[in-house]
Amino acid sequence: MTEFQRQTDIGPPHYERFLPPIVKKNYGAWDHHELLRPGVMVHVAASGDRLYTVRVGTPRLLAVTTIRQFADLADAYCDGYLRWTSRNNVEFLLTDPAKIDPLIRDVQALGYPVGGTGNQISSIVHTQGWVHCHSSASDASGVVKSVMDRLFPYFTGSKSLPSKLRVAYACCLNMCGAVHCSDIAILGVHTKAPVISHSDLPKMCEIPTLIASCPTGAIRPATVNGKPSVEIEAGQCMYCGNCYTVCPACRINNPESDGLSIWVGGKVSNARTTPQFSKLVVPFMPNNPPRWPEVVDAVERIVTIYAGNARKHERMGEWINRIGWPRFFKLTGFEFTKYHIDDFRHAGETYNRTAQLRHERGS
Amino acid sequence: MTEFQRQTDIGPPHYERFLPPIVKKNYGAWDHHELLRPGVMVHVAASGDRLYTVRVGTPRLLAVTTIRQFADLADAYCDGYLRWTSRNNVEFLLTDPAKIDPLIRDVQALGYPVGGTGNQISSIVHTQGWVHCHSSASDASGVVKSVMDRLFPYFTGSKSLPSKLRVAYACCLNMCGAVHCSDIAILGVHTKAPVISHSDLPKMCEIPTLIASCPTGAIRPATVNGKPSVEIEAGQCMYCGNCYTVCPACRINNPESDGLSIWVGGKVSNARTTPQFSKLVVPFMPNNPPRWPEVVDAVERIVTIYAGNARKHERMGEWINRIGWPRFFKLTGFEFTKYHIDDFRHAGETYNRTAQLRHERGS
Amino acid sequence: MTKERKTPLLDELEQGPWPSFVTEIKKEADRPMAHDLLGILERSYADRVSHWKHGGLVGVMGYGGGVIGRYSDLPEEFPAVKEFHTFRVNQPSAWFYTSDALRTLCDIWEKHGSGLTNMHGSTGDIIFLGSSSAALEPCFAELSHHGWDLGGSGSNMRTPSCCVGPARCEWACYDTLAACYDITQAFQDELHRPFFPYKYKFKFAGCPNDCVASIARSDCSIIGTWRDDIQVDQAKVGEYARSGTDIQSEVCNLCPTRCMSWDGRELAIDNSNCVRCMHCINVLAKALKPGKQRGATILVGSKAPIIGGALLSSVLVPFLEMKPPYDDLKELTAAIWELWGEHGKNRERVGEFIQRVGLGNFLDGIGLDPVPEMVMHPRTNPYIFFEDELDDDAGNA
Amino acid sequence: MTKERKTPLLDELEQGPWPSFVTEIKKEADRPMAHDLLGILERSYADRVSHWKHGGLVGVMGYGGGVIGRYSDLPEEFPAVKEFHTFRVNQPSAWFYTSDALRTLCDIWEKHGSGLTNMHGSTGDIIFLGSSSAALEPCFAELSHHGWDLGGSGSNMRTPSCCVGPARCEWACYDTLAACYDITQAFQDELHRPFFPYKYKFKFAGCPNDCVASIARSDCSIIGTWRDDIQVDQAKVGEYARSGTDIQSEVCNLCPTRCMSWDGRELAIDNSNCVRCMHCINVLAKALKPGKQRGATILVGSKAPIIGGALLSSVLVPFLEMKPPYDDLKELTAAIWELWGEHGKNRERVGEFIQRVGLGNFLDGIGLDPVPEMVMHPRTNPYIFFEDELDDDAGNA
Ligand code: SRM
Ligand code: SRM
Ligand code: SRM
Ligand code: SRM
Ligand code: SF4
Ligand code: SF4
Ligand code: SF4
Ligand code: SF4
Ligand code: SF4
Ligand code: SF4
Ligand code: SF4
Ligand code: SF4
Repeated sequence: MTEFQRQTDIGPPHYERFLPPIVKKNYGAWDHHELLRPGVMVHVAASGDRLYTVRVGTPRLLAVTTIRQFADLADAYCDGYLRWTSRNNVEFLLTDPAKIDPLIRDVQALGYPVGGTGNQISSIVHTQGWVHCHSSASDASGVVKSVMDRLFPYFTGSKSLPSKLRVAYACCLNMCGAVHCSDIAILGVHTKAPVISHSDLPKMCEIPTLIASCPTGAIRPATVNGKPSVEIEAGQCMYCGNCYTVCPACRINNPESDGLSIWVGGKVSNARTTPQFSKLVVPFMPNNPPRWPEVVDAVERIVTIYAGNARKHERMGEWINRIGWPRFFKLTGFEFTKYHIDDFRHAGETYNRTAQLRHERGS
Repeated sequence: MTEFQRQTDIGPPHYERFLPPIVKKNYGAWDHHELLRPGVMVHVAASGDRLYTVRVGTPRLLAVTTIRQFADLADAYCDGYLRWTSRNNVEFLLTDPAKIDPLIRDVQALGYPVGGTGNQISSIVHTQGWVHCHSSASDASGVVKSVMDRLFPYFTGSKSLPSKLRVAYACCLNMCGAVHCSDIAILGVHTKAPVISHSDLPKMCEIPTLIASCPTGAIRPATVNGKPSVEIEAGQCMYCGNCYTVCPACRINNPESDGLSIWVGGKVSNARTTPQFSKLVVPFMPNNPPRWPEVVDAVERIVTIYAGNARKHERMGEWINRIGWPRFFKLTGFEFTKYHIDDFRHAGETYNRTAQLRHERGS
Repeated sequence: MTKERKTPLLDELEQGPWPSFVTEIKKEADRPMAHDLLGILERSYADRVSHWKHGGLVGVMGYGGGVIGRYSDLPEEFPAVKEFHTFRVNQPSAWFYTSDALRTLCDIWEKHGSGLTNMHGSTGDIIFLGSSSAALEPCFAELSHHGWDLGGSGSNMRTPSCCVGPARCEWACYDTLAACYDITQAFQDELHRPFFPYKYKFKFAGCPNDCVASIARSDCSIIGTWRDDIQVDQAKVGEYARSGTDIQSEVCNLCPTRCMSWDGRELAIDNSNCVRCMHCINVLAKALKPGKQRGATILVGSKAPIIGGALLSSVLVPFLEMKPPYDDLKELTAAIWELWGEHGKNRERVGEFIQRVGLGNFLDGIGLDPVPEMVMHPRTNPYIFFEDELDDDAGNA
Repeated sequence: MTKERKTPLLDELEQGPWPSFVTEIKKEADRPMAHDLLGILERSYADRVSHWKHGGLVGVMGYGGGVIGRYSDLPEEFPAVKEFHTFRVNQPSAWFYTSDALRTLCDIWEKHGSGLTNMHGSTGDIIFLGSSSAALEPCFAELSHHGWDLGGSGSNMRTPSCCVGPARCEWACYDTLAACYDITQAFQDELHRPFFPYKYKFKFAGCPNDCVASIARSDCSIIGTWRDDIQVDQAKVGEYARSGTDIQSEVCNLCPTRCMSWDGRELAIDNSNCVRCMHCINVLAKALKPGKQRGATILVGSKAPIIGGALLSSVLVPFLEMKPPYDDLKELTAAIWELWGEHGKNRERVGEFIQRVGLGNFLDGIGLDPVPEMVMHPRTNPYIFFEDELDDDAGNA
């Protein structure tokens, strides 16, 4: 393979190589944009130039075959230029509005939908799951596919929403994504303490690092069969899996007790309200591949009730803040349990320190 | 003294014994009230009865001589009925409006002012100070007297405010009052670690209790001159004085380094905004008896700027929230230092986690 | 009687319009205690330091609280205040008095102590400032003979207090005076004989204005509220508007949930979204009133900063009817005291205890179901201690 | 080529309108890796558990990051994915490509790996999913030959990413693509050779809409903003109003500081109280624009929950002009890395480090003055660690 000239520290290619001419010309000089229809928008430059974007949903996991198909479409309609978005959609960049419809037809023929702009639901930011990661409490791609099949009308625009609604998925508490700040977040959770392989532990792991990895101090040094190892105080473990991350001998994956939780009301933008974390709605739902029907139902329920009740421009969390969490639980029918009450470090900061409460008329 | 029949567990006298007849008659049946002028209000019952209240400021510390004078006034104008408020004012309760002016004249002649209702500044809730407490970092009554002399026009109503403004004082971090939730709070602070009397300690204090009393774990067991004692890691001490509370041998009082701090923006009521803690404005001002001019100036400055800038009904903290803390510091001219940034347990929860910021046009 | 003291620093504090505590002390200064108090206080002003020492155990027979012991560190120089203890005398509900009752108290205190008081202490008691150890018993005997008892100090229930409530306020949502009296009487043993991990305070406020600052400084805050609709007299709203109140900006725009609207003729309230903050009622006092289905919200845990930082009380029971004999509140209190009494650490307030064990576990312990009103929002961190019986319970409804 | 696999569970996921990742895998399943991936994944679906093990140290020569090692726990059954490492290939700024560039990447990856990718990983890299250990070096050589380099993994600077910014967005307050590229190039060593206590991520968003979620998931979030007044075209505001936008309820009432007013003809903005949230600009995109004095707010410390709970980035520098060569940002970064590098614990993110040492001390350490913009409000607890030189400094101005 010495035919290739190996280089290091060259960094990524310069982005200018990939910018369409219209972008180069109007760089930093865009005047405004319009959403023409779901998945299609135009950006108008001060110069009067018009750049059309067609946004296409993908499963994120893409075969090179598919990428080549996209490249071909870009050649056919966009002079070879395209981009991906921060939520794993493909954007075809056109200058000729007449090409929009043919492009959409071709894209859809390949099986990829157009949509996800404006107040449509965009692709679900997600992680590796059983496709690649060792610590996943559930699969990522499968849950995402199942949920998006159900939410499809919200992506294509045949159903509409009061505001943006961002769904995210992470397969374990490491949260490789923005799950902690999403309108709706689905999170894989372990719910039993790790099982230690005392024979592997001494050779695989450093015990002090392992002990330090536990947020709640549940791991203590112990001698097992005459060898140094650790033991886990099960009552103190909240199944975060951090010990498994640093030490493979602390296996936390468990087919019976792994599952999914649902969170709502997070956001990232600074628009109107400040960025917010997602809050717990459903602490646990069983892992039910290949279609995770309980999870899909729960997500759809939340979306439907939000769509029917929120006001224009109101993100999920903004809506809930306006009506109050008690009403949210009542409307959605999810049970409020002790698990919903924070009991970690700053828990007390979440207790309701006011007599400002909504009440319902008694009978 | 056996002439008296000693009794235990009888509890306080029943309040009904002390209620004026008009109160008994209209108990729970008041319709509305009106503030007639500073210090004078009328409560109108559904029955049409009218109860007049004249509110009188006191230093809280009262001689029996004074109390008897108040009793005499109550006899003369109120059929013998009067009450104290939750902020240590006296309220004379009248049924005959013609008696209001004569009563006020007599009260003022005794040296007690009428005012403190509505949006006037009411009496400063305060604590014992050098009059009675061992852990006080400053006097209470003297600071309060000095501040109230300056704020006097706001009590009597010759100057007016946008909303209620509650001032509170506490002489140490035990905060025997509502200092932690006041529009303006003055708080006595120690700023040097306690000095241990190793000879007294073993006989006066239990070492484990003492060690446990320290919020930051600054106290460690030590053997001094062959006897069990403790030592304080000065860098870890934040001068709360809790060790002194549990152990007299850890003397924290210090004429040079004790002083006063100023806090703003707390509130208790649930009106409009939820109850809020007071926030630090001035970390330290020297103890300067008998008039504490620096403290008085600082408090007056805050009141004046609040009075000139807040909107109607806007409490101190509500005003600051509307304009933002940066502007508050700019308007008042107090310096923002690292001491203003929380570094205790939940410190991170106070960091500004948004790009929502006010900026000023550059030049 | 005693020769005049030089108190140049304190004398400064007799200047100015606000009534002076120095003048008050001087009023009794013809007797030794107040006289020496002036002396030691002047010394503190010069030295910029307190001359009082810790109290030690002083009190009256059979009680564990009610007296705060105090000794001076200059006993030779100021012998009359060598011992200078305070009595905490349990005030009547809402601090109503007759002139006669006050005179009785003054007579007793002049006879046995310094003749100086705090009307009142921050917790609510009548504070008799400065008694010798020897005078404690006789003073208490005479007080109790006249129907007065001591309040709390130490690790016990502290003297409950309440706002003026139905006695003079149109907004009282329950009878604060009666509730305060009833709870004080029901728990006399707990008030007088310390056996808790630490102090436990009750404060009763008739409505969310919270005129006794209960949410800031009581382990149990009982704050009046209502369940049905705000009572509105539209005609009177109109009168306010005509006489200069800007209903839109002063009322609607300041409503925390913005659940009101004003079209210039009618004030509409979406009561389902009203959080009972009182603001509109405060401003439009003649036109608006709390609803008719009244009761209180029970909140727990507020306290001053030490050790873990100050706490505000947080919601435990969103709505409780506050009807005598207040069995619900008493049962709840008993359950809390039992759990905290058994598991609370020494000097751990109930609010700190809840933070340590977690509100969820606390609820389990006192047998109360969790409701979303208890929190500002559900948890944001995923560190859930699932219990073994995990399944339907935690799942989807 | 390889015989067809039975994947009944996965096949279910080829149903439905959303594009299927299973279909994607099948597209490459005529080659062994994707074929065995289908097999092992079907097994996970049946077993409800991952069949991947920890990675161990794999990588390319001279780099400490850029490759995530992965081994299966069923090497005999699925030999082609026994080793299944991923490459993190550093994406171009804002994920712009030409078709040719994509084809080059596809060719390389088809030759050396599974032919499966993630476009893109959550941090922003192009992810090449599934390589054997032997293929790592040749694949990297070919990539770098064509001008592509690896991104970050391990305890180093991670691959920076940015929003589309000035390339296609009218709201970009600085050049996100240029800044992202410049920082990436300037810190190649820090990107490729782990020497930090833990990972350090940069994300560049052109305005407070934050389309790369920088405030939620980057140790250093650079969010565009402006200092002067919002640019308003009143005529166009009028057009919005006429064509159905309710300016009062959709714009004014949703402004966080309510600093706008609309009288039906003119939209007035109190810019001194505008917090640059973007909402009004978002809604009235043709009429309103950010001001002209543009730059960015620098925030630090966001991260996922483990260990101390998730963090959002918090303000470090309220306003910084973002002009090449970005010296201010680089100096700030160097100061942070130095302090954190020396005092940070192993696996302690900078946000956690700041929480541990305190923001005040952190500022001292990096030589930045405290400003009130850094906090939501000043401290509420009185636990101040006064330093010895206490006097004028901490006092009154
Ligand atoms: C293409 C993309 C940037 C990129 O570099 O890839 C982008 C592009 C635009 N965003 Fe965004 N945003 C993009 C991710 C985001 C994200 C990040 C995310 O979702 O993970 C956010 C933060 C979301 C959050 O708060 O949780 C985001 C929050 C916004 C907002 C604020 C929405 C709000 O009210 O909270 C706006 C303003 C608006 O839409 O009115 C906005 C507006 C826009 C505009 C209109 C900006 C413009 O004038 O061009 C662009 C078209 C938006 C559209 O889809 O209708 N963009 N935008 C990203 C498309 C993702 C996708 O494929 O769906
Ligand atoms: C007499 C007293 C109750 C008692 O049992 O002693 C009382 C009595 C009344 N309060 Fe109060 N409040 C009293 C202490 C308080 C306190 C506690 C405190 O200051 O420590 C608060 C909480 C303060 C805080 O939030 O920090 C308090 C917050 C209110 C409010 C809410 C104010 C707000 O907008 O935040 C109102 C409503 C109003 O004034 O519009 C109110 C209203 C009232 C009304 C108008 C109620 C009524 O209809 O009778 C009474 C006359 C008020 C006045 O002074 O103008 N009262 N009020 C207390 C008088 C104290 C004093 O001598 O100054
Ligand atoms: C007399 C009084 C202040 C006053 O001038 O009014 C007072 C005085 C003392 N308080 Fe207090 N507290 C008084 C109301 C309060 C309040 C306010 C309240 O009850 O509404 C608080 C804040 C609320 C709370 O309970 O948290 C309060 C929080 C404390 C604390 C801190 C408790 C905590 O959990 O953080 C201490 C420290 C302690 O208990 O060791 C304390 C301790 C003390 C001691 C006993 C000092 C000691 O450690 O020996 C003080 C005796 C002073 C003296 O020599 O007279 N005092 N103390 C108040 C009681 C009068 C009464 O019975 O009516
Ligand atoms: C590939 C990727 C997920 C994806 O499907 O896109 C990923 C995958 C892994 N992440 Fe991540 N993280 C990825 C983006 C993130 C993000 C999002 C981001 O960067 O914007 C986060 C949250 C933000 C943050 O940094 O906090 C994230 C937070 C973590 C954490 C928790 C870090 C923490 O401080 O809490 C870990 C645990 C660790 O570092 O040990 C982790 C660890 C891991 C490991 C290396 C698991 C491990 O411990 O070995 C995963 C390897 C999976 C695999 O087998 O492929 N990953 N990880 C993302 C990187 C792709 C790329 O380079 O573009
Ligand atoms: S979220 Fe957890 S399981 Fe999923 S890719 Fe990241 S580290 Fe792996
Ligand atoms: S899973 Fe988390 S909480 Fe449990 S032992 Fe491991 S590190 Fe500790
Ligand atoms: S605040 Fe401190 S010094 Fe003042 S009375 Fe209370 S315990 Fe004593
Ligand atoms: S003053 Fe407070 S912080 Fe300092 S040693 Fe004593 S208890 Fe600890
Ligand atoms: S708390 Fe409410 S009921 Fe009690 S006095 Fe204040 S306003 Fe009246
Ligand atoms: S009581 Fe408060 S929340 Fe309810 S309508 Fe009035 S102002 Fe709004
Ligand atoms: S963050 Fe702002 S500048 Fe960047 S794409 Fe989003 S809206 Fe445009
Ligand atoms: S940018 Fe936000 S804060 Fe500023 S005026 Fe517009 S809506 Fe208000």
